[in-house]
Amino acid sequence: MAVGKASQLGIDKADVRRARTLARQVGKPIVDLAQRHTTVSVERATLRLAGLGGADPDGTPWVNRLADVVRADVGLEHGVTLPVWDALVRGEGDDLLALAQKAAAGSVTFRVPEGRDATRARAASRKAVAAGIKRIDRQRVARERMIAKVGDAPSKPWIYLIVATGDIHEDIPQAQAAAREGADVIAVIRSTGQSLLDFVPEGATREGFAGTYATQENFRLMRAALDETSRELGRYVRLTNYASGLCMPEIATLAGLERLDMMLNDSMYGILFRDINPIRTFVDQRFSRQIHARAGIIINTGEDNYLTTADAVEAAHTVTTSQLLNEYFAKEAGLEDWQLGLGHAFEIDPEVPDSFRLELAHAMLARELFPDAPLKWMPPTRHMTGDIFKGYLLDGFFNLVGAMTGQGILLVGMMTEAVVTPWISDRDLALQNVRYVMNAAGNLHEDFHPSPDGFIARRAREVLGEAVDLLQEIKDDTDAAGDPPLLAAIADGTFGLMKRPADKGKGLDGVARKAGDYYNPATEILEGS
Amino acid sequence: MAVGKASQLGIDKADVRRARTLARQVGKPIVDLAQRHTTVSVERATLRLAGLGGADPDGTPWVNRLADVVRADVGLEHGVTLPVWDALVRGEGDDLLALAQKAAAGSVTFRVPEGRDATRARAASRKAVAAGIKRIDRQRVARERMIAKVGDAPSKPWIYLIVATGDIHEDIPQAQAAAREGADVIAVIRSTGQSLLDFVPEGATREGFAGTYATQENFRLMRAALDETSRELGRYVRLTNYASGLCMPEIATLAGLERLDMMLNDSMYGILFRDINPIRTFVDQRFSRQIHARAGIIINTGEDNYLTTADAVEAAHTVTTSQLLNEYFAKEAGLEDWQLGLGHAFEIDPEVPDSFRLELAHAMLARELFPDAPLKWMPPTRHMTGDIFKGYLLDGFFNLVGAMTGQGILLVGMMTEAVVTPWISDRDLALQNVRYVMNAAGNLHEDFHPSPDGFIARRAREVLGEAVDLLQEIKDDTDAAGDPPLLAAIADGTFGLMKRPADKGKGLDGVARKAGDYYNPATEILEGS
Amino acid sequence: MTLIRPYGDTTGDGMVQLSFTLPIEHSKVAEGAAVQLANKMGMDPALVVHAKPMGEGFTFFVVYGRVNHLVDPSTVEVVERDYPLLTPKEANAAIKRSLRRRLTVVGACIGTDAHTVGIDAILNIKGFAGEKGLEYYRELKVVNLGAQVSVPQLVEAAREERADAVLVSQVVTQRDAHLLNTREMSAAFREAYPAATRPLLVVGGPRFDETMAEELGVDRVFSRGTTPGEVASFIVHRLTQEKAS
Amino acid sequence: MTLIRPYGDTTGDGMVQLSFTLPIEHSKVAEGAAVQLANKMGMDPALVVHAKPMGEGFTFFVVYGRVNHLVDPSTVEVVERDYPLLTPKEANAAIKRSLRRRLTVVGACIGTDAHTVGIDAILNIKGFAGEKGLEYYRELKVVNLGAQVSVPQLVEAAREERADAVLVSQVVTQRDAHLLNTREMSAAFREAYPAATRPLLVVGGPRFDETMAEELGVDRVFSRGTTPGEVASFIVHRLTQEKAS
Ligand code: B12
Ligand code: B12
Ligand SMILES: Cc1ncc(COP(=O)(O)O)c(C=O)c1O
Ligand SMILES: Cc1ncc(COP(=O)(O)O)c(C=O)c1O
Repeated sequence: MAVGKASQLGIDKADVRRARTLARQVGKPIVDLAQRHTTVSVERATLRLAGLGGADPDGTPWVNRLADVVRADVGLEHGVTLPVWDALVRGEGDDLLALAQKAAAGSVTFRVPEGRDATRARAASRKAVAAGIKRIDRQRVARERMIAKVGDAPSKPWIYLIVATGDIHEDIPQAQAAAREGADVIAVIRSTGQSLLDFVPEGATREGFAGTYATQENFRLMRAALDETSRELGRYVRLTNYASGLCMPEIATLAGLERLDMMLNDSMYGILFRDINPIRTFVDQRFSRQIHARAGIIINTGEDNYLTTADAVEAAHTVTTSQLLNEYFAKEAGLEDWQLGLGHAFEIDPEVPDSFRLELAHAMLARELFPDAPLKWMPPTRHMTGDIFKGYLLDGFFNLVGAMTGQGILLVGMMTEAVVTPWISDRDLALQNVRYVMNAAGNLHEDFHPSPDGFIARRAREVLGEAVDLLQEIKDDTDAAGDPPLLAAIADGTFGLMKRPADKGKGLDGVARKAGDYYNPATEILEGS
Repeated sequence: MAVGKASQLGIDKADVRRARTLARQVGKPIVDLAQRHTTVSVERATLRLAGLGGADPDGTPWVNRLADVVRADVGLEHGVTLPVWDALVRGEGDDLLALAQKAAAGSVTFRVPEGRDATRARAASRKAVAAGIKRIDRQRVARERMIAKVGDAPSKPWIYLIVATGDIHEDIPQAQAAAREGADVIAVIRSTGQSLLDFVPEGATREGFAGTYATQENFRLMRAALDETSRELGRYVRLTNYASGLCMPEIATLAGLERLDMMLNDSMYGILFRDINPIRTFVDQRFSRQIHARAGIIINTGEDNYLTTADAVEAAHTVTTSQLLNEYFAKEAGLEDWQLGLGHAFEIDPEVPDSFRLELAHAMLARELFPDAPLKWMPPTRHMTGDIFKGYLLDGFFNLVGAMTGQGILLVGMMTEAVVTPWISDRDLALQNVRYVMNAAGNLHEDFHPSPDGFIARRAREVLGEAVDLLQEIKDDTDAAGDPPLLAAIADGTFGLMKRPADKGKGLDGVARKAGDYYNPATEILEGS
Repeated sequence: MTLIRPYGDTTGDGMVQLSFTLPIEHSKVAEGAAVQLANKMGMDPALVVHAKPMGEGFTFFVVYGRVNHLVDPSTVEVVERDYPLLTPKEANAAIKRSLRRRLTVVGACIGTDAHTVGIDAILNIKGFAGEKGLEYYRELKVVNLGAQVSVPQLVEAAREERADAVLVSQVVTQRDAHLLNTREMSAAFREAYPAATRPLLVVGGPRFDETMAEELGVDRVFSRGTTPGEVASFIVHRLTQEKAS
Repeated sequence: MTLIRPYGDTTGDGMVQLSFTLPIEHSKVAEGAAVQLANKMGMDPALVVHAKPMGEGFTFFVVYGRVNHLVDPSTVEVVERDYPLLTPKEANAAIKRSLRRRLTVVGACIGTDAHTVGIDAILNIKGFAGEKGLEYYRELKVVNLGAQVSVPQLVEAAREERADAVLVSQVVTQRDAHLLNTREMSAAFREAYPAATRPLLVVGGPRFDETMAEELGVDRVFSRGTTPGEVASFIVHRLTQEKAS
């Protein structure tokens, strides 16, 4: 399955090259667009890197308070860095926190510094932000050291389990229990609604709905608990959360600072599933991925979500298309192959004849297209019902596809998928399912060689063909709905059947076109310039 | 998979020929032994063929009453036919029933007729028995007609489900429900203990333990109910019971008369698992198989049982050995390939690494060795626990092996295997499991080609090699424990770890070495002489 | 109707299967505690057929046994359909006949819930289970506000559109989110409208109890497996009857 | 010890899973009947998450919900091991010391039960769960009568062998076969022996309730997962203590 190996599916290398070329052609104009804009969250992330944390007594983070005042005074287009460090240099506050408090009290006015003032502000800000990035670097080293010391997950795929109680203090023992039972990766699911909050809540939280708030303190508590468990178990247990929604860049930053190991981070999920403005998303995306690249965090993309609304057979090629785009955007932002947990899912209606073979075809295609990416393999959700026995079986066959196609990250399916967020016993039963399949049939791929003109190989080539056609169509989509063409395609409902015009959606007012003097030390450092 | 096709497992044809030659060499002396003996049950079966049914007021069947008196008067070695029809010809009774009643009352004395008396008795008995065999022939035709008319099971494997309430009147609706939900074959499990009864109970019964008594009336009631359901569903639903235990020949006869379609019938099960005398078993076996051959009944052999006491990996070759012997004995008795539901099972400890691939290897070996036999594929039982979820998953993987290796008869596993005899919902859930696997992955065998020097093929060849060695060893087993060699081997504990000497075991006193004038019209007709 | 009992494999055997976790380390006492719970639930005998230690201080149990409760189906209260099922044609005709204008329906997922598939199944032309959604009905004007709509936004939209009926979906139920949101919503409508002009309030989602309408302050609750035709028929029936009465 | 409740994903949530079949055609009333049963079992709210028509006139249900019962582990009665666990060496030594002869054990599956694997696991050298069976004990004479032994045969064999202990296995439990057979067996021994000389009666099998010894008229009941060492230790303890006292 390594690069260069002959295709098991009879796929023509030229087709793969063509697909990647098209993805680049579609993606590049979006990157240019992202480079021309900034967002409130990118700016706040920069302040966080410089060390500004905490919240006012109402719970509004100081980064929001400060950025809002700066924006009110001078607009967003210059970035907040120059005005903020200009004020600091001017002695308006001893440090960022003091300045933020003063700003919130209305007792500072910001300006956009010019000439030597600007140079000074730039230098001061770069130093402050560099310190934050250094903390991220140190966390990356700490992760590597800890893995070297306590050991890594013993085998692939990594077993990925979610906790979702809404209460960080219930989440922690459940996560530790899951790790002891065999989880290699723990994901703390987020409360509903957090993605649309334009701030990151503060502190340890106990009242999420169907998930727990992503906060710096929750990150810290859970990572500390898992460090303890990692040492106990002699293997490093990874922690995952969501760099997604309106605060994607900030959450990515907090993840880097608190040594999270993987983050859900998709180039279009927010647009399609949260109706977040496309430009806002692409700008936030790029910044957050640059952080992830630096932090050594593995991203998990969200193609699986398409198949919860679109049909998994009909829309199989949209998954492939999105994977190619996610790959392009990720690499452009500096991520390496091993960091690309590209998503796909086992979501075909089990009533469809040959559904299992279709799943195999799709999973093998992803494996061949991205031989060095870990791939994130998502369990059935849509066709899970209250019949927990049938669900348990379906999860077993999902696990089997995972084993047969060398998926890197296996999201463990729960028999109660259609009922409740997972109970402690659901996770235990689900792990037992995975363990049985891996132990009993983990090596089945050695015996499994679909013939190049058989059902499976034909299906895989068909999906790739459709993906190439779709990319071509997107590239050629130059109608009024949007520019660059990908924006037009998104506006047309190409992905997940959602129509998302570029001038609509949440968070649009947090986007600004950069002015000529825009400055952001984080971007500068992350882009290595 | 047809004969002559190249082996997927790299098996040498010469090895297969050698295995069959050894099976014949081991089996032939046993057939000779069987031909030299008769048993009480063979004789009673003959009386049943001649039309004697019913029981005395204590529930003892008239065939038992009559045969016992005959035996007391003249011994068993001449068979009951000559004394009985001699008495009838002498006018001791108007018909068999009257004679039996008189005999029971002690008012007839039997003798062994000679000369013309013997000739007359022979002729009369042959006529009476031929009528019974004709009824069996008519039932076979009736089955064929009904299948032609209402249709057959739509696809292979046939889905085989058990009912086991102990009460024929609960069994019937459950069997009909199971058929409606998709069962192609219904097996009515027998009450514990029936195998050791030296008579066949009479009438409709409601009080079995963990199964329902096999009686002629129960057979009739269930077959009638399934005929009705077959017509309703537009496919012939087959009925199975057990021709096993001390009354094997009689039950086979009743099965033929009442149009049962398949019968559990193993050449050594009674010896090993019920401690029935080996000679008794081999004699009863041969007669019952001659009946099954005539009746167009498919037999199901019991190799799966070995694996409930012996380890399924270590003892895999004993299954193959037994299959080869069962095949030899079956063909000698006149059964054709399509009637050989040779047994094997998914009983490897799920904790064993690569257990699924080992199961595949074993199942493929059976498939290649017996390409034209339907094969009976038994679900996991031994490693099923009270964890019904794990059990449901294991059953799913069992079904997958069934699908991938073209098994003809699939015994559906129940998640409650370790708990209770199946509930109505267990069957429904189990069928749903089968249906999912068949629909989703039924064609997976097209993509599955273990390499000839891979794990699976090597394992299959290893098992065959061990089976050949074992047959050779049995053939050479000429110690004092028994003669022919197979009896010595059985006495040594070769199968299922049970030691069963030829001069021990239940039912030995019902065996007699045939005298020179032994006569049995049934054997004569069935052997076509 | 007669009294019934659960059925394992014999009429009247009363057999059921139960599983749960207890926050207690596995031991004989833990198994006894599992039996105690089953006994309290009316299972007797109760057989612990599986006990699995999980994590630290938890044990998972599977229990089989006989329950002694009788079930009386004749006392079951269900929300039976008390309106005729109409085809789209009939529904359109009824609206035309009775209202002489199109009927306006506003739909949304409220709160932080973003599961739109359910409400879309009811509203979108595509529909559900082979039935076309409400958009397909010529005489219905459908305004689907989508996901994560706040209650004030919803009230606002209902006013603007002069909604005759408001359809709300709630799928997330952890910590009773669906009940809280529904109550908040119905209270807001009661506040914002005089009783006579308040739009019909309909709520739906897979985990609702259909008998709870009154308690939640809405006119109807729909649960698992609802089809668009049922919803259209209900709305038409209620709104055209009202007019008629 | 404190009171506990079932645990789904939060301390005290009381969540359990239940499944059963009702002999009733699927309908809303049937689902209501399922809820009624769950309510009677103490589940409230009880959510029918799955209802599947089966055959004719049957429906299978899966129900999730919260039970309001509290479990008090401190009141659980279990048969705790009230004898020391001995190694084979210690057991042999104790017998030698106290009886000065080998101790004879007769084992069997009685009635029509033919499941010998359980009793063999206790008796055969091979043993179970890594422990050697009773045959391995030098000071134990083991007579294993095998399957389907009738009660009179067993009593007869016990007499002939002058058995100190009789070990009986029962695996089939449909219609309480195991209880009936055990009672018949213990009655027969009581009949055949004066109380003082009656051998120790031990019964075992996966579905026995260990607290039922007295009710069944035996000296001890062993259930699921018993190991040979436990059985040997119990026998040695009882028989050598008796001698000592
Ligand atoms: C698809 C899906 C998603 C998609 C949703 C896409 C979309 N645009 O809707 C995505 C991937 C985005 C998603 C995300 C999440 N999901 Co989700 N998701 C599901 C899933 C797999 C299927 C739901 C579905 O589409 N059902 C099909 C529709 C047709 O059925 P329905 O909703 O029941 O609707 C029918 C009836 O209920 C009724 N009806 C419904 N609404 C209305 C309204 C009216 C007015 C009427 C009359 C009738 C009606 O009619 C419909 C047709 O019959 C379920 C699991 C499952 N298999 O059920 C989980 C599930 C609902 N999700 C869940 C969760 C927790 C989430 C997240 C919150 C997880 C997280 N923390 O990140 C996120 C965030 C979402 C959010 N903010 O709300 C949980 C909810 C647990 C609970 N009971 O509280 C579930 C049960 C999974 C689980 N076990 O954890 N999810
Ligand atoms: C193996 C097996 C068989 C083998 C038995 C081979 C043999 N020589 O024993 C064969 C294939 C012959 C068989 C046949 C049948 N079986 Co069976 N069989 C099983 C199976 C798969 C495993 C049982 C086993 O070996 N367990 C392993 C041993 C080690 O565990 P154990 O018995 O619990 O013993 C332990 C403890 O209980 C205890 N213990 C047990 N006995 C004793 C005694 C003493 C003194 C002590 C101290 C301790 C002790 O110590 C042991 C070690 O820890 C079970 C299903 C399952 N997975 O449990 C069904 C099962 C037991 N069989 C069952 C049935 C119904 C039958 C049949 C009656 C079916 C039929 N009508 O044809 C037949 C007939 C048998 C008969 N007449 O009794 C049912 C019983 C249902 C019920 N609860 O009533 C079961 C549960 C399957 C099912 N769900 O239908 N079976
Ligand atoms: C990429 C991505 N982001 C975020 C989420 C979670 O949703 P929300 O944005 O509501 O937190 C998902 C869904 O699992 C996802 O795949
Ligand atoms: C060949 C055969 N006969 C009989 C039986 C049933 O056992 P019993 O003899 O106790 O009826 C089995 C077990 O399933 C079997 O495989």
